[in-house]
Amino acid sequence: ATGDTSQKKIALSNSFAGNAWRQSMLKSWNAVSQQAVADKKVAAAPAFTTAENQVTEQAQQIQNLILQGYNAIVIDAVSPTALNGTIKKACAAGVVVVSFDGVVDEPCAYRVNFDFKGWAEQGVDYLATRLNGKGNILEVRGVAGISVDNLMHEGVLEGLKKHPGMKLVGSVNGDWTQSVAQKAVAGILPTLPQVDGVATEGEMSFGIAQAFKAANRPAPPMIIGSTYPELQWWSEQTKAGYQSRSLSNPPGAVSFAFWVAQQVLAGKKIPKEVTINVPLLAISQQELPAKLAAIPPGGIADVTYTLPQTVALLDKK
Amino acid sequence: MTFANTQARLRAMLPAISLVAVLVPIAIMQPTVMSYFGSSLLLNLAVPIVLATLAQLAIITVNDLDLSIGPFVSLVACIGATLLVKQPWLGALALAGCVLAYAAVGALIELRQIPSIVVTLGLSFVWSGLAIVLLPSPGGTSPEWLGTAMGYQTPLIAAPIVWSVLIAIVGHLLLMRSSAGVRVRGAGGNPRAMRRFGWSLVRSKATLYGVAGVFGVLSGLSLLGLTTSADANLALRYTLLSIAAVILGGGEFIGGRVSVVGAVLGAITLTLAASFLAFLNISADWQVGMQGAILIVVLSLRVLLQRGERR
Amino acid sequence: MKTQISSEPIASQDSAWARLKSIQAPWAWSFVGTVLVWFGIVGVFGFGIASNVAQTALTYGVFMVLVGLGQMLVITSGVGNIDLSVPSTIALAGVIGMHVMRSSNGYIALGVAAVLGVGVVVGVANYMLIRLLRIPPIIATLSSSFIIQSIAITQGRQLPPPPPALGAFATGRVAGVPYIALLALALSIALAVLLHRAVYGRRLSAIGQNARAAWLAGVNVHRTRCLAYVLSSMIASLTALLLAAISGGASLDMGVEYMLISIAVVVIGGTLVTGGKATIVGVWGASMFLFLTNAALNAVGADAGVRSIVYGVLIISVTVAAGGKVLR
Amino acid sequence: MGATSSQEDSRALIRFEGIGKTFGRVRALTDIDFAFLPGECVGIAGHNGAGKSTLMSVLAGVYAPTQGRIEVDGHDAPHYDANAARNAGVRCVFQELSLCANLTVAENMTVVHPHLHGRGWRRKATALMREKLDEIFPDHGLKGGELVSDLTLTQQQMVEIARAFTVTDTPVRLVILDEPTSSLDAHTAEQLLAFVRRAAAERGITCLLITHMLGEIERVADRVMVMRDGGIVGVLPRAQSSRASIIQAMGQHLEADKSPAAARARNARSDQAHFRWNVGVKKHTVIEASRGEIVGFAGLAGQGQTEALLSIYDAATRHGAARTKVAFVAGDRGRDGVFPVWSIAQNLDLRWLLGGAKRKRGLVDFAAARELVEAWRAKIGIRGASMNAGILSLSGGNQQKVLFARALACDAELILMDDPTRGVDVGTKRDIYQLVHEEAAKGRTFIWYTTENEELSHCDRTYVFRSAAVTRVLHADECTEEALLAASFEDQAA
Ligand SMILES: Nc1ncnc2c1ncn2[C@@H]1O[C@H](COP(=O)(O)OP(=O)(O)OP(=O)(O)O)[C@@H](O)[C@H]1O
Ligand SMILES: Nc1ncnc2c1ncn2[C@@H]1O[C@H](COP(=O)(O)OP(=O)(O)OP(=O)(O)O)[C@@H](O)[C@H]1O
Ligand SMILES: [Mg+2]
Ligand SMILES: [Mg+2]
Repeated sequence: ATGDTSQKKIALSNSFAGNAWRQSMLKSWNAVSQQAVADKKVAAAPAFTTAENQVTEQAQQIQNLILQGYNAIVIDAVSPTALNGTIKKACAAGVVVVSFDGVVDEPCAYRVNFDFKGWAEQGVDYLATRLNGKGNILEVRGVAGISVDNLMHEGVLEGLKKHPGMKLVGSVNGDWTQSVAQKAVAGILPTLPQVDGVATEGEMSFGIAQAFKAANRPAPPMIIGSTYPELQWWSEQTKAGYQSRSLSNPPGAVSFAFWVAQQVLAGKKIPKEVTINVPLLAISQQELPAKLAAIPPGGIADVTYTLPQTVALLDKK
Repeated sequence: MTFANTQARLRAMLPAISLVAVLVPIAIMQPTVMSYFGSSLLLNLAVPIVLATLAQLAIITVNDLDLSIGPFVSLVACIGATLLVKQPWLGALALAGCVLAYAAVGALIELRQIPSIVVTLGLSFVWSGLAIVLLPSPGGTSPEWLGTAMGYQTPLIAAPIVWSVLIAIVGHLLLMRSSAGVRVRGAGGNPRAMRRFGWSLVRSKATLYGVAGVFGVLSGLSLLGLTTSADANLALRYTLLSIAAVILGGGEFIGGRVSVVGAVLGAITLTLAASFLAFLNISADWQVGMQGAILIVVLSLRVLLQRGERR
Repeated sequence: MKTQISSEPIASQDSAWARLKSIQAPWAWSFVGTVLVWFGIVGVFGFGIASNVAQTALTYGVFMVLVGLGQMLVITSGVGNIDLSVPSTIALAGVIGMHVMRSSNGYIALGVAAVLGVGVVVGVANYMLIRLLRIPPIIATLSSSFIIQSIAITQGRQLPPPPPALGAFATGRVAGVPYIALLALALSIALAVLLHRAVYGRRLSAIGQNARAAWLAGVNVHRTRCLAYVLSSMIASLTALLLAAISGGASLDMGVEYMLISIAVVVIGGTLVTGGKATIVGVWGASMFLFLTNAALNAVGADAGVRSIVYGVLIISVTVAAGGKVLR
Repeated sequence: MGATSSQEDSRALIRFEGIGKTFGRVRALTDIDFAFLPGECVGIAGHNGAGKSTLMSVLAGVYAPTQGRIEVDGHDAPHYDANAARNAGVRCVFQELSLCANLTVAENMTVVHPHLHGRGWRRKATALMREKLDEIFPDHGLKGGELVSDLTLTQQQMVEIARAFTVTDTPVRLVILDEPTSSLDAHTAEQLLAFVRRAAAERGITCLLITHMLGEIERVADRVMVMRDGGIVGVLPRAQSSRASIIQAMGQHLEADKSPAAARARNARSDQAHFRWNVGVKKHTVIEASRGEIVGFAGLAGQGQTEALLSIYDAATRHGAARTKVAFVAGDRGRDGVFPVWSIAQNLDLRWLLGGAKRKRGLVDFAAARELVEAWRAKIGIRGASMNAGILSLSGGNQQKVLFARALACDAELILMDDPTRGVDVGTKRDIYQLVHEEAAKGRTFIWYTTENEELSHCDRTYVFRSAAVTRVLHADECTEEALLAASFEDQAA
């Protein structure tokens, strides 16, 4: 749609800024929104972040954004359900709500997300092909009580159901943090038999690998995330014959959510009932050297979307 | 004596002054907040915070600190969103059980003479765990009546303000005016003397912890009514927020000095202070830091006033 | 434990009974717990893994010990004193350290100095909030932690990984004992000397019991308490460096879990929460206890909710068992 | 009234038979037999740690005795606790104040009167309290709505005493006053003593008065119970309750050498005052002292003497020209002096560690510390516990001695004393006076605030305070009781 949105204001309500992924996301948002403001696509598009990653805090923040008269709010929600009351208020006030990454249940909001369950399932499938459908699997989960963690856990279980030869021998919470994952895995490893594969929820593979190394065990196959240390480690291991692939949810996809909000404001009809899945970022063994060379140390492999790309993706569905 | 009296009055006025100091700039930046709609949007999340603050206050009264109130409120919301909807009796029973557990912990802390900080720290793990077991992933729905109650539109003045005033009055009458409340506060002021005069400290602590449990339950339910669904991490930040609110309201960690009205004002002030940010335009990097800075400014305001009064 | 006895300068005349009572110290409980859990794990999974379990506990429990030691100093400096800025200090120190060291072994010393400098600045800033603005420590350090977090965020992009030598140090061990455990032990001994043999320990204990009385007895209350906060932040910073080294890079959220844990290990370890009495050994016992409990729960496959419940019940039980350590 | 006889026993209000009490290894009371008769006033005297407070705590139901039986109105009372005591009409003013500082004066009434509740309880409590305060301390100036923490120590003491005499549902039949005058000035103490006599004579309330100021006992007591080492060593009838005979019964001999003031007439003093401070409101009041001088602070209690001491202390510890090596002896032990976690030895050597001790490579020299503690233990005669025992196991007076030793056992040139003999027995006081003179002779300067006018005879010069300012400076020879009283009540000269 090409309606005039140059007077419209879009806000990003982000629940948490304390990890690399969210940091990249904020950076992408800033880049795309500044460009959009410069191009007179929107009047303003600031990002707001809460300090403690808490429902009540974000709910309050969204209510304040409504008060301030934003036309659209892109929300990376801390909880898929607990913001519903607030989001209903926003919709009632005529605000377009696009939820992204942390999506929400509330039917009046648009949903832009990654296929977390499918991601986890693919991970198990990959392990199954590597292990010929047989072996002991350790699961490293994210933060307990978070919906993404549950989705991915379901995906893992689903995947395991398809491959009865693979056995889940342990499960720990790594909180999507390398050091936490490392500690948790190190704690459980001594009590485990041989571990043939690790089902992870992304962004923790480096910590897991460190824990295996410390326990003098070889790193088993697992899906790698997209942060620099992970890719770097993978690339080093490649020399020793280690094979893997990387699958991740690119934080830059927030630009996609931004354009969705802009398009809705511009009058485009987008279904609210279905979740729009942004593709995951996959890196194969062959692509690794090129990708690794492209990101700076400490960075993250990422993709961002332009308006035409977004529209194309939307229309394809 | 007049000096002491003005001092006491100033002490009581401080929370109100802080509130005004935060409210005025917000109202200037965003005049709509003074409307019925604006004030209810700005303040409706203050109600559960006010209730949680009173729960914390009950415990600070006996010189203890409750590090578990946030997880407890979350647990209550989870119970409310699951059991209370499907099996109301079981839900009510579970909530009553939670209050009793709180009272029992109070008695235990006094009986064994153990530090409340660690016990409530342990308790916070227990509440969180129960909440996750009950509601492994966010969801559930709020009971109908709860949503209606929290969505109730009061005439003239926005509902959250009416609620807060009511809570403040009830709390004040209970803890500050009634003779039982006075005695319970005495247990915070001079436990040794209370024991000497034959009062059971165990009973005082159990009572206050029980009261904290009741307020925690109310807080959780009102929060659930607002959010319409629950999650195990729903209100973790209430722990520190409630402590800050009690302190801002003129309470002290030791000596049983608390003020119910002050704490309610403190809770509202902190809610507003957090909103301040949304009205300022700061780069995302510094927003978290700004929240800290605002907290510092609001609290040091209290201290500057107090210091002027002391000299 | 030696440090315990030497804290009583005139122990020679102690009766047997008094000795017995001092042995019945609160920290003993956490050790009993540790041993029980360890035997539990070994009992279930066989004796073969005993040393492995002990080693991992030593490697990863050490971080709890370190943050606990810092927190212990702050808690000892008087009722209400708590440092909630530990996680963000860890984030900031890690970030700064990685930037300064630029992945090069040659810059390690500089990095360590920079990180300790971060600790000093954070500690002094925390104490300034408490002293000049008279904000209760629990709120002051929470507020400052937000600000520190913001600073860490601005610096936290594109972090170089730690220098290889540092990584090797963090993961290396001698005779099965990790280097970092030895480092923590050395730090503990240094602190034990500071607390039980040097005048500073007496000053800290005095202000912890009664700041006014300490002031009237000639103790410089502010300097003593300020140093406690500074030491706490410095230890947190050092921890950040080791955490970054062992996990191959600093991240903004690597300290988050240590906020509550640091308090838990101090108090379970038998340090008086009301201030005035520190127990270094207890911090070790409590850290090992909590780490092993968590590992055991993971190992038996308890899910997160159950794990959390058991964890909480254990903390309460240990406290209740050790209870009654008030003075009257 | 004479000594206990069997005929009087039959009308005893409360009777103790073979009461004993032990704390761990400490025997605080042994085999106490005593009958408290209605309407008499019993003075109780004894050295520090004699067991007076413990005995009274047993009477108030705070401690259950480890041996013996208690009879109330002739009936055996096997479960005698605080509530039973209250029902028997026993009230107690404890040595350490028992008011809740966070409550108002009136609110504190609910603590002793469980029946104050329901509508209008607050008004009732205020009226009761006001009435009693008016009766005992006519010019108290309290309204009832003040927070206790805003009151001075003297006012708190007054409130606590008045509270003990108020009546609601149970009659007041016996009131224990454990060192009630320790923080009252001469004027209010006089009011209290007069009231105690009236209460005993006119209303038949049994009053038990514990005090180290034997003159007070002399004035009001019908009988004097003299305690020593946990036992009663004598019960003196009124006719024999002179100061001298009480002291004799206590087993302490007080030589009548009342000539310290003469000894103070030292000649080799420079005219130049060595120290000079501005204290009080707007820093208008000037306090001066020279080396080796003992300067007294006097006046009614709570007229700003303690504040003046604190501001001198503050000035002396700050960096700057006025910095001096200073030590402080606190009067309010619990608040200002004692470190409850520590042993007696640790409490004693703290100030020495901070100034005066030689350090071995920055570390504490434990051997030297032990020597120091032993030396002071011998010097001031701390009774009742090993030096490694917790400080709280000492009686109040003995704790005070430890604080005294703490201040003297260091390099301080200036010693500030905030009513340091509060709750200290006669014998110990004499030791302390001697110590002060010795140390002053060595060149240490003392500033000594005291509520006991007799002690001012040890001072070279005395500043009399009124409303936080000095109204008069009295030299040793002019420092008579009359002059002090006159100056204390004098309005501030502009
Ligand atoms: N003038 C005083 N009167 C009573 N207590 C004091 C006084 N000064 C200090 N204290 C006690 O000793 C502690 C530290 O003393 P210090 O004088 O250094 O602090 P302070 O009073 O906060 O200083 P400042 O007023 O300069 O900020 C205080 O926490 C207080 O308990
Ligand atoms: N709670 C306690 N625990 C241990 N010992 C105690 C306790 N209370 C008192 N004592 C001991 O009992 C003895 C009597 O103490 P008590 O306080 O009755 O003395 P007192 O006669 O009141 O002395 P003072 O005149 O100094 O107040 C002392 O030796 C004291 O150390
Ligand atoms: Mg006594
Ligand atoms: Mg006196």
